[in-house]
Amino acid sequence: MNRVNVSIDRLRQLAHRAEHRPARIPADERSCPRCESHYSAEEMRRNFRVCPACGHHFPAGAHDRLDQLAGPGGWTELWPGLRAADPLGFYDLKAYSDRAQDAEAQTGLGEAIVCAELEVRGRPAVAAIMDFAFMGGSMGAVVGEKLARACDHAAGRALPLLIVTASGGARMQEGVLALMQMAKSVIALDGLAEAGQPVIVVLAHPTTGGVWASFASLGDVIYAEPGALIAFSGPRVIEQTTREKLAPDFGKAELQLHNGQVDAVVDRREMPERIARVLGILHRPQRQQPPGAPGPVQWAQEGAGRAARAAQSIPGLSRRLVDRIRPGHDGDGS
Amino acid sequence: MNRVNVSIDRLRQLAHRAEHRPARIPADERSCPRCESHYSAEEMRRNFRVCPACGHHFPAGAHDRLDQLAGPGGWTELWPGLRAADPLGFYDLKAYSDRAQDAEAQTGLGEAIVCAELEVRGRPAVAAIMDFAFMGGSMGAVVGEKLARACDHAAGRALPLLIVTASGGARMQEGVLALMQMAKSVIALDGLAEAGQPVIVVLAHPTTGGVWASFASLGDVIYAEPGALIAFSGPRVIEQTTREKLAPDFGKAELQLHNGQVDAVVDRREMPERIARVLGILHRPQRQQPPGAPGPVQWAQEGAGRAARAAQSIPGLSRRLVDRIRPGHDGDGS
Amino acid sequence: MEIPRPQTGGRFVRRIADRLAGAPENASRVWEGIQLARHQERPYTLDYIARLCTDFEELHGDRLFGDDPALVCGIGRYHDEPVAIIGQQKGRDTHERTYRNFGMPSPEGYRKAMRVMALAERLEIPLVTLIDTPGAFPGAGAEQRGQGSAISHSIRTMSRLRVPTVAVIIGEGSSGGALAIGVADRVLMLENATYSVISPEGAAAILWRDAGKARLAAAAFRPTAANCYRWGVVDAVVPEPKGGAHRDPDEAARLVDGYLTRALRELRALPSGERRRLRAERFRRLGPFREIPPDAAALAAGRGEPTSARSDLPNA
Amino acid sequence: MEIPRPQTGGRFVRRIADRLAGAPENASRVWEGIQLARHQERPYTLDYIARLCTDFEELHGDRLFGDDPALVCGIGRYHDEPVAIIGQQKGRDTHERTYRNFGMPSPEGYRKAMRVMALAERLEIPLVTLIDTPGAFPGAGAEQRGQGSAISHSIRTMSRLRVPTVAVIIGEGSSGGALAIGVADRVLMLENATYSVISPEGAAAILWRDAGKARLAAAAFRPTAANCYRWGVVDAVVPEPKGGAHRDPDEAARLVDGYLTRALRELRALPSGERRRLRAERFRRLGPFREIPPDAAALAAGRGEPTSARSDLPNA
Ligand SMILES: [Zn+2]
Ligand SMILES: [Zn+2]
Repeated sequence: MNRVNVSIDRLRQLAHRAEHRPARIPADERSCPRCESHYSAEEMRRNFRVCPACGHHFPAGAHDRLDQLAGPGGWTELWPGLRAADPLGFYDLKAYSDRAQDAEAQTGLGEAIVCAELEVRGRPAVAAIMDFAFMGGSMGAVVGEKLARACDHAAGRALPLLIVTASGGARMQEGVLALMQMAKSVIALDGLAEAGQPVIVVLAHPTTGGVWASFASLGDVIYAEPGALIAFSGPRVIEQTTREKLAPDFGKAELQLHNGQVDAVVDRREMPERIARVLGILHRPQRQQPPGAPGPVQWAQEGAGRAARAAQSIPGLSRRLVDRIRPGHDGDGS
Repeated sequence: MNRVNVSIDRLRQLAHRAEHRPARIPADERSCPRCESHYSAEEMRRNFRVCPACGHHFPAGAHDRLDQLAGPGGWTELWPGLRAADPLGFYDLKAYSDRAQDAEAQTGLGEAIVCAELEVRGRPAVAAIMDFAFMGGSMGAVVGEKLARACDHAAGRALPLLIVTASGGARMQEGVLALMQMAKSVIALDGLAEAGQPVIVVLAHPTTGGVWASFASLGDVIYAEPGALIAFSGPRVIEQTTREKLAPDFGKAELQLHNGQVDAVVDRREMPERIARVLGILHRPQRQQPPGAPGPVQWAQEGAGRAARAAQSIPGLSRRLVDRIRPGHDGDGS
Repeated sequence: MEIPRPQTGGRFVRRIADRLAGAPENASRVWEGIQLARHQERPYTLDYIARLCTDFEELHGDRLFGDDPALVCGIGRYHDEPVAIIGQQKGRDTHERTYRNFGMPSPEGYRKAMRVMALAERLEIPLVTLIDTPGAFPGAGAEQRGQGSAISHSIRTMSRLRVPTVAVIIGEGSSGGALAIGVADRVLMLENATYSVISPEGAAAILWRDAGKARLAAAAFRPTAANCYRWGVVDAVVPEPKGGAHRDPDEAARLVDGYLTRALRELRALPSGERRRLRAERFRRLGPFREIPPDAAALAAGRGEPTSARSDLPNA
Repeated sequence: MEIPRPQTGGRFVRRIADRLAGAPENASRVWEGIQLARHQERPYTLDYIARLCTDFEELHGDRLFGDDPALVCGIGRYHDEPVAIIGQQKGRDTHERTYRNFGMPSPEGYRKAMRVMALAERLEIPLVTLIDTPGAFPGAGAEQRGQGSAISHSIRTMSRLRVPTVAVIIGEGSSGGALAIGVADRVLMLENATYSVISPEGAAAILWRDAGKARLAAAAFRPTAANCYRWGVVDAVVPEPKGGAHRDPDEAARLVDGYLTRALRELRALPSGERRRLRAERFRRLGPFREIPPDAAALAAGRGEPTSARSDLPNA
């Protein structure tokens, strides 16, 4: 394994942090901002990170959500090895590569989305869960690729797809390539659509920008968590651009239900039940794909093959970019 | 020709009236209701029945409109022999059969729609033109059938379809069977859509009810004449039901343009030019249909066949109903 | 070519229909039927859904402008298979009536319906519509947001579907607001339901210039199940419990269930492209007309003048 | 499997792109480019349409709610063939800028665009989009009427088309408001145009917490044609007249014409199903990422705890 020894210390460090993180609840979040009740981290976790007194929905991480949805059956992460490249060599107040590494260290996540296979109360599904804690849940190439693979995986196995969004939008640090992930995710979802599998989207606070304006608004069924902000442009941008004074409930889930943009506002504690119900209604004996039919499955295989080749060409965990843009340039070898 | 001798006098009478009608302009319409200018019937006709002083659009008959669109090339009427049946034996203040006969006598039209083949400034097309003077331009089974045949005819000959609407909606005297014409016309239009031919709709005053809520709102390009009322529910119905006080421009073409319901408000005098322009833009060398392809053409042939058989079973011009509802009942013979 | 009448409903229904058709229709009989169709204890869309489906998830919103409670849309579990359901919903008390806008959908309702039709198509699940409306909502806002185009697009979307579709007229089926969700492979109609181009009151106001003449209008329209069956507008008449569906909603739902199951079974047996084609044929057949001989027609059309005489027109 | 790069643009373009790519990129160079992309004399969508089409008919309205002058849609005659055109339209003077909402489309604009995309599909005519927008309009009403879903549906509709589609970034291409009409078979970009996830000002406000740092943001994003070409985001860079397109709009249109014609010719040669498939592949390829070995990844993902330990959760 000498390919990874360069940064094994770094990995140990990450693993250590991940083990010792306090169930990922910052201390200040244990006191409810709405009703000022206090709870232990464990109470919070058991109540799906919803204030038992007033129903305020605290932020929830991707792993928390997977635990909530899967229950005791557990879940198996898919493609945990995908990591952001830095095609622009982007630097704002900090280098993008450092930002991404720090986010990984802080959250214990490889990216802003976690894909997994699970069963929701006995209903098998593929899940793609975003985590706002990882760089504001922003969508870069890894989020796009994981979503695309999740769609292919679901299509190939005739499974429904569950998506939970929590995102500020496209990841600016990947520039116009992040913008392209809007198209990539929509097209991938369409492949699943052709396979006849349903897509359930849960919009958590906040779901804005390029995520709301791509796959998040294309679920067959769209639920929103109470109080979640759902908008293409955030309130600050709107107020600055138009000098409109926005109502306090601007873009909130409850208003978006009124606006016809979501199917229901659902309490997080009822979400597994609700999702299982929809999956139960739509359940059918698994359909056979005609053999050799050109379908999204090929995408998945192709994608996996590409990824495997790409991975081989990367020495260890170096952040060298797999520049798939310039044909013929396939890493430095080793 | 002893099949028609029963009512040949009636036909002569109709023909006489048609020849001597004063270009179908009632005397009181020669004075503009908006600017009170006065014009001779001939002046009106030459100006497309638009007030030269203020641009007010007077009602125009189907034949007038065909003349306007076709110009000197003329037009050939299609299926002039279709006449309303009276499936309900309907009677309000007057029997439906009498109403229809009177409408024919007054307008010289067989029904509220006239279909024709023509060229608009050198661009060949099939036209289906409604006439409000015939029972308020209401849509019964004949309007539905003529529209369906027009679609098939256009599809079979790879010609675009022009529709001009002027209608109060479904023909109440044909009851729920009139309602069904909304479905029939929409489905027929869809057949033409599959043949890849464009449909241009011109909305004249008024286009309301079931006509607006079916084929009239499905044109690829929708023009409206200035001041035309375009609505599903008329102002009176709305005011009575909701006790809303409507703005004076309610449902007017200009407002419907603002509402995104029409592509442009076009002066009748510019309509031939405008339509020819669109047909010119969309023009392509005629496409061949693959031989034997099951297409809308078969519809046309079938329909014509059915109609021919139906016509044979009708003795003369008697108003005996071709009851195509009860199979096996094929008229009295003779 | 004579296209055979669909056999949904079987002998029993035709017997019912014939029995009803045989009965003399007078104004007061038809009027009584209309009162039953509008009875405020009559089961509504949600009452049927609750009885037909073991599970139902209502979907909301057109993704464009709003959500319309007058048109209920959702997915349900029906005989252990998924089904999409769309139906107008009236209200029983004043509050619910206002909330449901008396079962008169706005454009948002039809656009939500189209969304759910697309969902059904994509997931290949059958669509059932339940029709019960005095008509689409006549309001300035509804007009502004394209009530006409919402209805026409709904008709078109439904007519294009490849999945099995069944419409059931459960109460009042009036105007384009009803037809917008009625372009189905099989159209069933409850014994006391009505299906008409316009409400009797509306017709009376226009034709008799007196809304009070609704009874007269009803008698002229004869919008009964028996007539709709005879005219080919509906494919089967679903019998109601004695005295009307409101006397025994459970039994009414059971009866609907039987006919619906049978219709869906028949339709599932067809190839999907075939359903769309047959549906188009079904609706194209509706509406009788006459065709007079061409020479007589030419005379009657009054077209004597050669069109070239009109060369003085400005577009010449 | 290596999918070959589309050859649109040919050797000449690649030469241009390489020349540009070779040039050192510093903040002020990039900033100058952005000023050119936004130059108020730069030809806009309607300027190109007027020069490219011998005839053009603008279409209006989304058939749902309204008409949006910020997004021009229509059908035109281009090299004696029909074509559908969609493009954002900025305004030159204050009045027109207000009328066109500075080229920032509302949901109605994207919904009108989808209508015209469907028209193009049905009539089998190619679609050309011209991208020039600071972004979709950020307004409370636009949000209320589903700006997000309008954009996502526009992306989906465009990605599904079977007709040939070409997008040309003629000025400023910012955010999802640009991409909504940019999911084409071939994406061309003018030499001085920009294509970016957000405007430099927007990025500066968020990333540097100071809108004044727009130059810095521009340098970080490097939203130039050369870079977009290198990243595979655009397929060809269309050269501009010396000094920029505003110096000679006729010549700029002539250059666009050449590339557009070539792209359409290439695309017409493909079978229609193939276009959709290749387009999907094209966009799925975009965006580099790394993949680390599974065991290292498992460590990094920090999933040690057996999930069965969580059986105390309420949904157990
Ligand atoms: Zn609280
Ligand atoms: Zn006048």
